[in-house]
Amino acid sequence: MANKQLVKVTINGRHREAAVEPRLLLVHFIRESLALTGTHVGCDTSNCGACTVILNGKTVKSCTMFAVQADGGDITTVEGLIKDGGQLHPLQEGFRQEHGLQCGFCTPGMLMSSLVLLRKNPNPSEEDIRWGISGNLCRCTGYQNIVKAVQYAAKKMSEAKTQGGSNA
Amino acid sequence: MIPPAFEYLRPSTIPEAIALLQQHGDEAKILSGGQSLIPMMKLRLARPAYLIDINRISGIAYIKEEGGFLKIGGLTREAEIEASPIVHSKYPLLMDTARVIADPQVRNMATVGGNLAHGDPANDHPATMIALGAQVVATGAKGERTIPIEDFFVSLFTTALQADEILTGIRIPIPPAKSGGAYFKLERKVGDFATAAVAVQLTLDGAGAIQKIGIALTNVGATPIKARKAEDSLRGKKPDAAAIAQAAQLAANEAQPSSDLRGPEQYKRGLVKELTRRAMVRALERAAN
Amino acid sequence: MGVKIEKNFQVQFPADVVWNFLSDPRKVVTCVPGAKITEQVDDTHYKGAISVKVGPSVTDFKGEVQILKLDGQAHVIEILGKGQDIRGRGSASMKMTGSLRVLDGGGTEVVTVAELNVAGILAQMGGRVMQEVSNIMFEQFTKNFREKLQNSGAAPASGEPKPISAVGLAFSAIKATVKGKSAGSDAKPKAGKSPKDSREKA
Amino acid sequence: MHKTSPEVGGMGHSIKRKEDLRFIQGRGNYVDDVNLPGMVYGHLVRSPYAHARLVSVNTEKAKKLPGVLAVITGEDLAKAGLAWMPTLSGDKQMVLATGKVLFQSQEVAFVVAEDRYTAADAAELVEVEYEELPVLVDPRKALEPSAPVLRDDREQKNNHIFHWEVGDKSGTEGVFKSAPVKARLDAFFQRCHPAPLETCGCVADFNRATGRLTVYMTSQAPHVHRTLFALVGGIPENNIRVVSPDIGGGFGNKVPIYPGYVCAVVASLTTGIPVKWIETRSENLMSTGFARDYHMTAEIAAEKDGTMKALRVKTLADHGAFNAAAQPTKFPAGLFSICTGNYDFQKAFCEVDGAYTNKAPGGIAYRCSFRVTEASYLIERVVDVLAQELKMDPAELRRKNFVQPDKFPYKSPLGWTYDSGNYEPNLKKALDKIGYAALRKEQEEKRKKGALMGIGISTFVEIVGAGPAHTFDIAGIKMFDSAEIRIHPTGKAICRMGTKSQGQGHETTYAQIVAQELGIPAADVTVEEGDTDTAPYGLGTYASRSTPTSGAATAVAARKILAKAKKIAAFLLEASEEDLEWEPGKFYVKGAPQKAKTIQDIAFAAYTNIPPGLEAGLEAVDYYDPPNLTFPFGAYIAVVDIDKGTGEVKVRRFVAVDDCGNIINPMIVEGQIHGGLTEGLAIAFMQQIDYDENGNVQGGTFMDYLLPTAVETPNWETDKTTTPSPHHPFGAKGVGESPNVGSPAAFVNAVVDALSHLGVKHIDMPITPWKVWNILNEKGIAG
Repeated sequence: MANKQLVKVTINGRHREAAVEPRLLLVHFIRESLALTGTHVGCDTSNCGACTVILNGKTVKSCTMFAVQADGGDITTVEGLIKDGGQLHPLQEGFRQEHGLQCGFCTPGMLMSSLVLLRKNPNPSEEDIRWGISGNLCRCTGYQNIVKAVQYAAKKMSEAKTQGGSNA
Repeated sequence: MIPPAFEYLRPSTIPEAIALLQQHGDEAKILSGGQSLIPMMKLRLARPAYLIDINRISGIAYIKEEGGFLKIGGLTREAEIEASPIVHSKYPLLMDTARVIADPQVRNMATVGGNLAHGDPANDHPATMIALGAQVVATGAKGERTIPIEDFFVSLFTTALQADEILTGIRIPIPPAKSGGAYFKLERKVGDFATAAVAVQLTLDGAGAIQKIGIALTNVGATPIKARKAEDSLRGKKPDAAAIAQAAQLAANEAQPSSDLRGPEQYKRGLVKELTRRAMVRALERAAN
Repeated sequence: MGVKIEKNFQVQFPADVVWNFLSDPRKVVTCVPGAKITEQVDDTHYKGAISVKVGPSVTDFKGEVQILKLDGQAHVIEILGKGQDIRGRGSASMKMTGSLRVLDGGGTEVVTVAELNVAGILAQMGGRVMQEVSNIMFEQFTKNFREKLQNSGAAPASGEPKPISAVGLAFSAIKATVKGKSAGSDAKPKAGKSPKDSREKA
Repeated sequence: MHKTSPEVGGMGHSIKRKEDLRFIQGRGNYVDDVNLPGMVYGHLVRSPYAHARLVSVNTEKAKKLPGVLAVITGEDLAKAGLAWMPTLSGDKQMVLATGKVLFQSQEVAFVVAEDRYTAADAAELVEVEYEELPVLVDPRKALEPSAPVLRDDREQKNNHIFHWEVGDKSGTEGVFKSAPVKARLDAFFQRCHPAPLETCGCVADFNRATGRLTVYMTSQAPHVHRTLFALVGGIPENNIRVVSPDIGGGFGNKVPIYPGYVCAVVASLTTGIPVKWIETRSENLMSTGFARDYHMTAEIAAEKDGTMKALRVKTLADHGAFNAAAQPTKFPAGLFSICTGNYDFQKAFCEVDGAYTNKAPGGIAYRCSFRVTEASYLIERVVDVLAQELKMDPAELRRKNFVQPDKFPYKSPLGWTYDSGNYEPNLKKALDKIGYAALRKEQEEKRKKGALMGIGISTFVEIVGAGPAHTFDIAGIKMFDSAEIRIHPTGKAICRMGTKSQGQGHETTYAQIVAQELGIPAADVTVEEGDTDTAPYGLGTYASRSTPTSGAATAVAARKILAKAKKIAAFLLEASEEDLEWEPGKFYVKGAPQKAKTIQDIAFAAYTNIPPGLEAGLEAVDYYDPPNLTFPFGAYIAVVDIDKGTGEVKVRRFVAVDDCGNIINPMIVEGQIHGGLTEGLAIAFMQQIDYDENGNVQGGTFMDYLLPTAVETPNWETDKTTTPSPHHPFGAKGVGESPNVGSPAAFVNAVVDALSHLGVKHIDMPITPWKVWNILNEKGIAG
């Protein structure tokens, strides 16, 4: 068996580390070593995107990456979306207001993809949104309300910006 | 699904990586973006004893024009190509291609070098690079060598890279004025391999005839296919509808598809014909602008 | 997942010499990339192993080779090879019929028909590449066959055999011969169709 | 019905979902999130072969791997009498194989190890010797007399499972003999898989000290599963607790008991340690309950004017290696006899035969009441075939044959009594919304120019909400369902149900029913499901039965509470009960509205100021046995454009006008329709679990079993008509499955319509680009 290696990450602003086998998938590191179970596993073949997290500012499928590869990295998961004061992120609000989720299993990954999409493109068209979440499968909603949820958040965030606040 | 155990090696320079390749030979695999390799490991179809992670090696992720070439580092992510202003303004074929590879998350990890070095005829860059007349830069113990892309894809999953070489860069000749390109891919859904795809890159002369032409096909054979007869038929010709139709037919003839879940052989040929036609039309529009 | 491949090739050796080679499974198996005979059980049964490499994927099979038919008069041999993946994830079997046809001018045409069946993980996951893998492996087989025949010390009938192509050498990374074509999928392709390049002249 | 204020949030309000808050913060609790101290992991060894004799299973090497606790084989289970388990269709199924394996991916051994990674490694070390046997993947071949017998454990030595027929055979024949027009359709509804985004799994936790077994599992029917564990495993039912935590989608996939659950339970019972088992996606697609796989023939006998007289249906059902269809005991083909649809046939006859093959077992109700999608697809397709035959507009033909509103309750020739329906206005609304006449004109113009567009209509009727208990049972347990409401002293409430949400939003909708009935704001009502220790017994959620059964039970329980509340109010107001009036939230004295007691006042009094002669407390439980099923319906219209060069079909528009009776939460209903339509789209154009001739699964991962992304999915246009169910306490019918039931036919009808002028009469699903292109190519118009 391969030797364990120490993996250190900053996750949702908090420094965490664990010694792991090199083959440990990042998603298992997050879910099991770090006990953050908001990130899910829905397939084995990098298709569903339920395991999407943000690593160093980019969305990645944490089931298609080894934890050792993320060593030293900065990770955001769904648990990191909410503000310290307990205020929902506009995307979280949007998903609730526009009924952008049903069973909730794809939602964490969807939120991560949407977050990066809005950072890159604060005013996306419907088509931009559809392509932006095309690496995330949802089995319940038919995506229509997810698109609306992202639009809701985009509007909220741009309003907040013009009012001098910042949400992202 | 759980990958089998391996030793993880993380060199910080190319020579270190090459030394590790030489040391571990067949038992080692290069870990670049990992978006093809890791799923295979999870399915336990691949079980390398050593993974040599080249992601921390600096200097092999770049996109720049230099010395008559667009130079792309082997470790450049697909997403970086998609976001590159140079690519956006001057390399529409490359832009088309980068946008339809897998999905956004996969493109954040997947590298151009990996896409080529995997030698999978279903990958999208191989055909694109053939159409662009690119060169592959392979770095080995004795230094760098360049391999013309036409000689690079030897067979299914087999490239001209030696066992101890790493694909460190791609060089694409900067297209002259009046050039255009396009990539047309039919996939069953976003994220799928192409049922078939066609890459076209062309340059028009002053009289509007085709001066340079590259046509290559994705996932219709054991390797990406350079449609030489289709290219020959167009070179020096005015690309009117008849010439395009003829070239499209020739490209279809040059395809060597097999039947699978994506469709029967005949369909894939038909698709190559249609997509060649569409890619030609789009490339010509772009060349004209 | 079943595939049938028909492939004919010509060699510049008299039929008797070719038959001498073809009728010996121990020799024939050496032409199959990645394959070896590990034990002869009796006159018609052998134990063997084959390692099939496709890109980063390697599958090791262990099994048996059986001679179903050996007709020295008509120069026809039928061999059945069956193997199970050593990790229990599936099996592959190939029934190969080889026969010889004497050519004008002293050469011999080897006529081969191979029917390949794969079950398990390779059949589930490999549909996309089965056909290509098979073509490559069979190609490699014929190349090896010619090469080994030439190196066996037998006298060629006439002329020089053509050199093995550079492409063929590069194929050496691929270590075995499976021939596949997906059938029964929703694509409903016709199994058993010979590939375009199935006729090759040396 | 009173309309409550938005603050109360009763029926008809699109209040935001209560469950969302935890999901959007990553605080859901799905089964793989359950981590117990000392928990270990199970991993199944599965057969690579579709049919093989099991020669030997050697576990020695696996057991020697450090970290491995146990390896369980079929022989081990056989010693405990657990090698086989009953299915929900009266058949039995191997838990772990003994003797032979009958489908690829069948369960052969169960490895238990300290962690997932070791368990996966050890599974590879289990050495299994197989001897391959001839494989049957085609049910027609399986029924040939010469076919090898797959199930040699049965007394009956062939592969025939059942023959089932309903209707008037000779009467139907008679009509056919004299009918001037006949239409016939042979259609195959391909094998599909519900593929919820969360796979199946469980954590089994047997506590040796207390003798209690707790199983956290992905169960759409936790109580039934508890009872089955008790009956099969011999564990006293009071010592079993099944907890169904948050479920990441079910769609019927999580109704049956799978071998993995049983193995995890056995492993925990034998080790005394909690054992987690979570399926991989491939295991989910390749071994758990598939749906459909129906080879169907339908014929309609009609008059020249389009009056449809009789329907004849013959179907061959492929159930795989074990008949593990999850359906009511008396209905081997489920409710397939709804196949007369919403048309007023005089005569009908329907027969179904079931066959065993070397494929994964099942036949579950994937997002539909048992086999209703198959039936709906068949009738809605064959009606189009008849329209084509008659050169009649398909909308017109449907309209002509609808059961008329004055005929309800309508008794169908195959024996169902439709509760209510009003089909014509429903269709009209859809036609108007999509602009049908203009589209037909456009199609005509387009055809002249060689372009291909098609319009497909499906006017389906569903049959949902099983019970009634006199007819329906699952494994002998009658199909009632339950609700228990407790009002706390401060006027807040908790409501527990026998059903189990998998994303349907029960925590919100049941609270709205309580809000509607009692005037307690939905925000003050907590809804709990899925824990068999606390919830009243119920049959679970599938077949769109939650609203028709538990929803009804909630209303009835609330009304029981209201009856007691009235007594308390009378006491508090010093009035007689007859003098009290109710409006949601309070009782007041007739003619003196200022003399009122709110439900909160009453609740407080129920614990603090109890009227003499009354019991303390304010709670009720109801086990609701519906008097009939409900029959939601709808009209769906798809508009498609076909790319002649590639064979791609683009859905340009899709209008869905549903009628599910009275609606609890319009937002949730609309969301369900979006989702169901998207699954219908996938079935029509992308999905199939196919097998090659050796029984190898083609489509065992999401690489080949295709789930549409946001890019392939169109925008759905929804609307409604409202025809309440006359027998349901608040007139609701259930809706979650309608879009999946009704839409496949609309898509296929649209594609066939686009090609009908070329003589195309039918294309089997999934309608892939290559199938369309092949047709165009044959007709010489591809490209």
